[in-house]
Amino acid sequence: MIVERRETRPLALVVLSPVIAVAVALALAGVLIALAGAPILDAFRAIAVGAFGSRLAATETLLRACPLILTGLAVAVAFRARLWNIGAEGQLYLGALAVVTLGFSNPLGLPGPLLAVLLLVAGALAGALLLLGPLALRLRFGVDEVVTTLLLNFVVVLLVSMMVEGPLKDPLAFGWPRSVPVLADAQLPKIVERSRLHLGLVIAVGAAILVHLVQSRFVFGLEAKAAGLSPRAAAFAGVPIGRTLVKVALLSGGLAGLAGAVEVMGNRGYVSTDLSPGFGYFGIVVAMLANLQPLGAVIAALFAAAMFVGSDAMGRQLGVPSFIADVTVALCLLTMLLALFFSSYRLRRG
Amino acid sequence: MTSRTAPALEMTGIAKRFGAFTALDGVDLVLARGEIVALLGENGAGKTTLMNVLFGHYSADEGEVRVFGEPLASGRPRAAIRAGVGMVHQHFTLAPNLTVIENVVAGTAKLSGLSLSLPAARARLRELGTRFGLAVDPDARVGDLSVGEAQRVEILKSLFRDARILVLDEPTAVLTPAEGETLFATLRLMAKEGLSVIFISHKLGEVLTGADRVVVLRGGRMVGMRASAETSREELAELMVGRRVERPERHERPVGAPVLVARDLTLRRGGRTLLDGANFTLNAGEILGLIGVSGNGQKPLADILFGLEAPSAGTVEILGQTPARPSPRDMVRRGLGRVPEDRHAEGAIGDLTLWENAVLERLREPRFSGRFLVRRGAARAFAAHLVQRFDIRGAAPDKRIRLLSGGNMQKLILGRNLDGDPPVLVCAQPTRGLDEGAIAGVHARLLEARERGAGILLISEDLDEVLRLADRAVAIHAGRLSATVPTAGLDARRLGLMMAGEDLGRAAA
Amino acid sequence: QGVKPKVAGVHASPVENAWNSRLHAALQAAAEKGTIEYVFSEGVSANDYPRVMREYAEGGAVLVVGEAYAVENEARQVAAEYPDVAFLMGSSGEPTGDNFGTFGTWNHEAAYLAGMLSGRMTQTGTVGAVGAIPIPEINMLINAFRAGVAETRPDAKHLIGFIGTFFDPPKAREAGLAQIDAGADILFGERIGTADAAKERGIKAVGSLTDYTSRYPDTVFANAVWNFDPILAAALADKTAGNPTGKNYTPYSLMKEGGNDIAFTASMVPAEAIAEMEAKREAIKSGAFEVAVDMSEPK
Amino acid sequence: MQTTIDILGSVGLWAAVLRIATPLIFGVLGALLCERAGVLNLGIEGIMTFGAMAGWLAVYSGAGLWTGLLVAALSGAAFGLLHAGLTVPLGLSQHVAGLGITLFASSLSYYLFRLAVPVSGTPPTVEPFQPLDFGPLSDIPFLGSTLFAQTAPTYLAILLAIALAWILARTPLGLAIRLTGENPHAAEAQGLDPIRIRIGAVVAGSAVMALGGAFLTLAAFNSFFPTMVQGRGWVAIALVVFASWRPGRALLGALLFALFDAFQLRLQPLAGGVVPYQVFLMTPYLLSILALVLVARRARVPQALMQPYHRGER
Ligand SMILES: Nc1ncnc2c1ncn2[C@@H]1O[C@H](COP(=O)(O)OP(=O)(O)OP(=O)(O)O)[C@@H](O)[C@H]1O
Ligand SMILES: Nc1ncnc2c1ncn2[C@@H]1O[C@H](COP(=O)(O)OP(=O)(O)OP(=O)(O)O)[C@@H](O)[C@H]1O
Ligand SMILES: [Mg+2]
Ligand SMILES: [Mg+2]
Repeated sequence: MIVERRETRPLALVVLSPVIAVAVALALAGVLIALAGAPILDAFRAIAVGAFGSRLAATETLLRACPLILTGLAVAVAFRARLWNIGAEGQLYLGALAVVTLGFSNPLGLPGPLLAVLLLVAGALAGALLLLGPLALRLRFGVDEVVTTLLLNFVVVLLVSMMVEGPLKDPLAFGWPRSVPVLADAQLPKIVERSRLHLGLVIAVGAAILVHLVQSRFVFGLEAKAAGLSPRAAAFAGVPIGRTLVKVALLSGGLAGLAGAVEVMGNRGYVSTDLSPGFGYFGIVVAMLANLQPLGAVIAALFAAAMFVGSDAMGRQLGVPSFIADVTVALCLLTMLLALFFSSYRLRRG
Repeated sequence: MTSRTAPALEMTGIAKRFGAFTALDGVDLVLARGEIVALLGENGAGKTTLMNVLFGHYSADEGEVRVFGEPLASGRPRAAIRAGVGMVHQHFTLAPNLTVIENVVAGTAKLSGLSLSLPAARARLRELGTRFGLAVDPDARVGDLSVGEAQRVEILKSLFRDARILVLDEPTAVLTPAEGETLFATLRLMAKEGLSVIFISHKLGEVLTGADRVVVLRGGRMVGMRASAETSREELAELMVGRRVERPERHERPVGAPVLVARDLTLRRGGRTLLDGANFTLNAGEILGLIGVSGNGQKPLADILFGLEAPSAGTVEILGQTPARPSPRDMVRRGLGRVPEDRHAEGAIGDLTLWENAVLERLREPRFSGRFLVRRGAARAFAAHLVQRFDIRGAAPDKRIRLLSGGNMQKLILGRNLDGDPPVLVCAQPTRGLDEGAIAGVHARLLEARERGAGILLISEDLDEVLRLADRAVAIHAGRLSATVPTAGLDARRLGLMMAGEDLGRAAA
Repeated sequence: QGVKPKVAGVHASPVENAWNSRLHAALQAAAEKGTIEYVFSEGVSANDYPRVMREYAEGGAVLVVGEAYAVENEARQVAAEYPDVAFLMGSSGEPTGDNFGTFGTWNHEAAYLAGMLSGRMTQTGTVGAVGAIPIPEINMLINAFRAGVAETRPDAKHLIGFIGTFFDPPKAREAGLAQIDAGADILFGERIGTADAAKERGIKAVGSLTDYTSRYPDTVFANAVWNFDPILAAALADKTAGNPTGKNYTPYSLMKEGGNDIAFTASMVPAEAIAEMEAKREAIKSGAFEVAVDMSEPK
Repeated sequence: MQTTIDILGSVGLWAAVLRIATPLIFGVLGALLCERAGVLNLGIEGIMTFGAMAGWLAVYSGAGLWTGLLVAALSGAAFGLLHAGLTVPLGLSQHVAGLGITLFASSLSYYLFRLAVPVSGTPPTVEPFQPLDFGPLSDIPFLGSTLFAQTAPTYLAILLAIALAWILARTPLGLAIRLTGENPHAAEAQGLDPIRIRIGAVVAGSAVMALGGAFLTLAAFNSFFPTMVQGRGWVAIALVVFASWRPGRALLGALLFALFDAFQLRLQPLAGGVVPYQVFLMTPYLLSILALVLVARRARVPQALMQPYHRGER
């Protein structure tokens, strides 16, 4: 059996394959739901309603999509330049930590919105700097970044744990390990009344559009792609590899750090070790579902968020164990990986 | 039924299709015992594919393979190995982190076995080594071997498994002329012992001297078969390409002012001196041939000239100016055209489109970008123009360049450099791995540029090429340059001596 | 008889977790008695917690029971937006508004009593305690246990270990083993897993929150059991009567309300220790003795 | 200082080291086997979780402890087959597929556990592996109560490390695996089938990982609960690097990590957090990164790690 790249990708295939993937994932999830003794069709309806069927559902889906868009972008940007950043989770946490460290007080007396902007920048910067370490190791020593970025995730979460049990611990949190909150007037405003949905969504979508432009139109976008595909040939062509990858890392880590900043400033208000239910890792899911396309990341993030929020609500409603939500999302990822594969490759007997 | 008289190998009616493309179309090939056959053909003619079918990397869509009279199961390298077929691949299939002996014995024992029995294997490897003149240290790490030694390991791998048919895909492409000669001596020895050999080559010279018989493929069909004693270069070239190929001739023309001057260029890395005080002057309207066996410092020299590497000492002067810290783009902007040694690794990025590859070197020039944005329209137009002007086949601006054959990829690389009529060109091995037709094309382009007044540094391992194209020649050996001599009246023997560093003393005068 | 009030349980951990299991047991008992309809979600992460609260609030629950520790602000925000729903949350904080009631897990009285027994039983004079993280309610529990030990064995040496997480039994077990290695012969297992260490080394252990006796019959001789039922009953009563539920229900955790009590195996304990302890138990119930509430981190 | 010496001299510490190391040894050996063939298996965390669940559930439903281990291994193998199926013949991105499998296997194990075991107050238990009694050996001072006081799976883990070291270094199969991890094209040219070798290594490696999970529910503890594996899979991935892809060093690395953990658990009740415990927990990760820097120079990394292999591609 030989894997062969399709030179043309039939439009029908491109459009249909994700649909088939989701259908297969839902069918498999359906089997599991049936195991729990719940009616499958009702379950699917409940997923849809749970994801979009009410104001609460829709805002919650969008809320969950918000950090996913940003981490998805972070991963997509890096992967496109063949910088295997598995560390979005750590970058997110470090971004969050930076925001809290700088934003729990306002010694300079800055106006709220200005402080908010500075905090967003600081969060992005923290995430960006975190990715520079693994990149430097790769450029300097040829250390593969998959493992280093993965490991740094755990280091950073432990650092957060240390900080929230130590210097940043909220004295008003009754000993609970979480940080002091970001000043109220530096937090992001809600954009829908009586919901958790906040301005971060606008920031995330804006970032996606910006990244799209950078990748498709900017000199830097082309150089990054070239550097990723073949560092040697790119260097021969005069692309400054190190500098380009540094920029990619700054952008990627920055987006992940921004995700953390936005999550703290828009949603939670403080940092703790349970800030992220794996947003960084799901960012990889999102980026892959989006085929590394920035605008696709928005849709993929919405999809992943909807699947999660919808299945979670379904589980609650039909008495199916709530873990079904994660199972469904994971199934979607796996089937979507296959679908993407078969839309650009075919199998042939050798 | 193994017949005592059956030929070593019979391939009949082999057809192989890749998607809609037919790579092999009813090829017949017979190999007698103890015979050496050369397989010749243009790039993409299907030589490697035919051999991959034989070795079981591919299974043929049609046709039959018989080895010593026995039909061979298709698509299974294991079956081929068992039947006595050994293959030395164009790109070595070795694991650099393992030792020689490990590379050799892997796959020879049953996977359920409990022991590797290395001592016995070592002894056998030594014995084979002395018998065929292929000595290597069994316990050396393969990554530490030279290219020639690595190739010996490749051949030993086959011999170790009692190969009776040995296939070598472009075995001399990576060897020095001397190593090449040793290899052919070994092949002769093996043929005497009853082994049958097929080798693929683009070098007509070694085909004529090294093989008993030559088989020519074109477009997936066999178009000719000659005893090498009864044919000529010209005939073979014509068979390959399907028409007469004339390599273009150089005509005398006056020489202009210096365009590229190297002064005492030295490069040291990790305590080793790769390039040792190289001096040369390249004038407008001439081709200076830099001849040398690969690994003697031409790559570092080219990298310095390309702006990829900063010399440890010395300067490069281009068109009268001496850039302080040259970079690739700076050198290109100053009027340097560059053809890298390895077109796949350096010259082009397979998964980028033609237009992206066409402009990447000049991406920061105002013609192709603004402050931030790429001028995509202009870039596509440029690529389309190159495709047209340089007759790049099977190309379109938005097509990934991976899909071009080596020759056409080379045309794009040359084209993007030649289009702006640069006054200086540095070309490293511009025809390596190309077939006769493609070589003639590249040579014609270079001579045109010279006619126009460009100065060209031609870095090559091919004596013929240098003698034909270059006005003057300089040899590089162990990082040192000889003096420059005119090619008029120079013969291959003298050049060979220069390459071997024999002639350096006299040249320094 | 009208429709049964719908009560939702929102559990941050799986309901096997000792603390959640107490809520879950009380709610299920109520549902079995037919007083309420009980629905629940478990393993709800802090990020999802407010959404799940809202979903239940919009889904017709009249009372949402859960834990606000990790989401104090967010939970109160939700309550403010759903004034018709009562929220009853485990919290170290204060109640808020008319509908956000809180409760503390005060089984410290029972822990004190278990400590008294332990003080009489230790041979080495060293007792250990394994807790999750030093939050006030865990601190006060361990402090009360120590005070109990101190009453019957003033010279006892105390070892403290926090495992840094709420649910990692193998880790709690390792922490317990570490204390045994350091000389402890009685372990107070604030966290599940501790008793496994005791069982392995053949020493005795005290359970907390739930009754571990049947799980470790030869190891656990006493448990500081906490009962959620009185709190639930009080909150439900308030809700049905139309009273505001934004109050602190912690007092219903006290022994005199049946909110906590010691469960011990008499055969494993010296008789004189029992008598002494029972006397103290009566004193606590009658209000004659008050177990000190010390929320500082035990050192 | 004195406390440090006391702790290091205590029998309990060293007994704990072996116990804490066991799941890591299984995990690191499994990951190492996959990586030696050229496949990074980030599914490890999920596979260990599923193994913990499946093994426990089998025993809970009446099977014997060894059958439980077998069930765990088989379930691990199944997920290994999924990972291999995606990454080997199809060549899908190994880290993405791996993370997908972690996501899938862990959520599926919680889900199935909840379906199979109805909600109850305390986690239901099984009777776990007991420390073996080696008779006179167990009476040797110090050694008797550390080395010879472990449960059977711990010895299985150590034997497995020795076996894997021997297989990789000394047998044709091991050489075939190494060659595939270094250069699958070379393996094919030697008549080996790199696809099957990779699939086999990933399946076997995943089965071993799952044993690490099962140790947690069948020996270290006696119940299953979500998040049980607590990042031990990731530690194993780090340890593979730390061990330069060598089974013997992997064993050492796991023991060293366990020593850190056991030490910090014992230091804490005595010294009361002079150094935040998080620092201890960070150390293995940071050391692994350091190790990676050191080995990268010596190019000890299997050269084809994470490189998909397609037949007939150039
Ligand atoms: N894996 C493949 N997939 C699709 N097409 C292929 C593949 N391999 C070879 N081809 C096609 O088969 C043709 C013959 O290729 P082959 O490699 O046999 O040429 P060749 O004669 O060895 O050329 P060269 O002299 O450049 O090595 C190519 O032109 C190409 O179109
Ligand atoms: N995997 C592949 N899939 C499809 N087509 C391929 C593949 N590999 C090669 N080709 C086709 O093979 C043709 C020639 O490729 P090949 O690599 O043999 O070039 P080449 O002339 O041998 O170059 P060089 O000798 O410089 O390496 C091209 O036309 C290309 O389209
Ligand atoms: Mg070829
Ligand atoms: Mg070729």
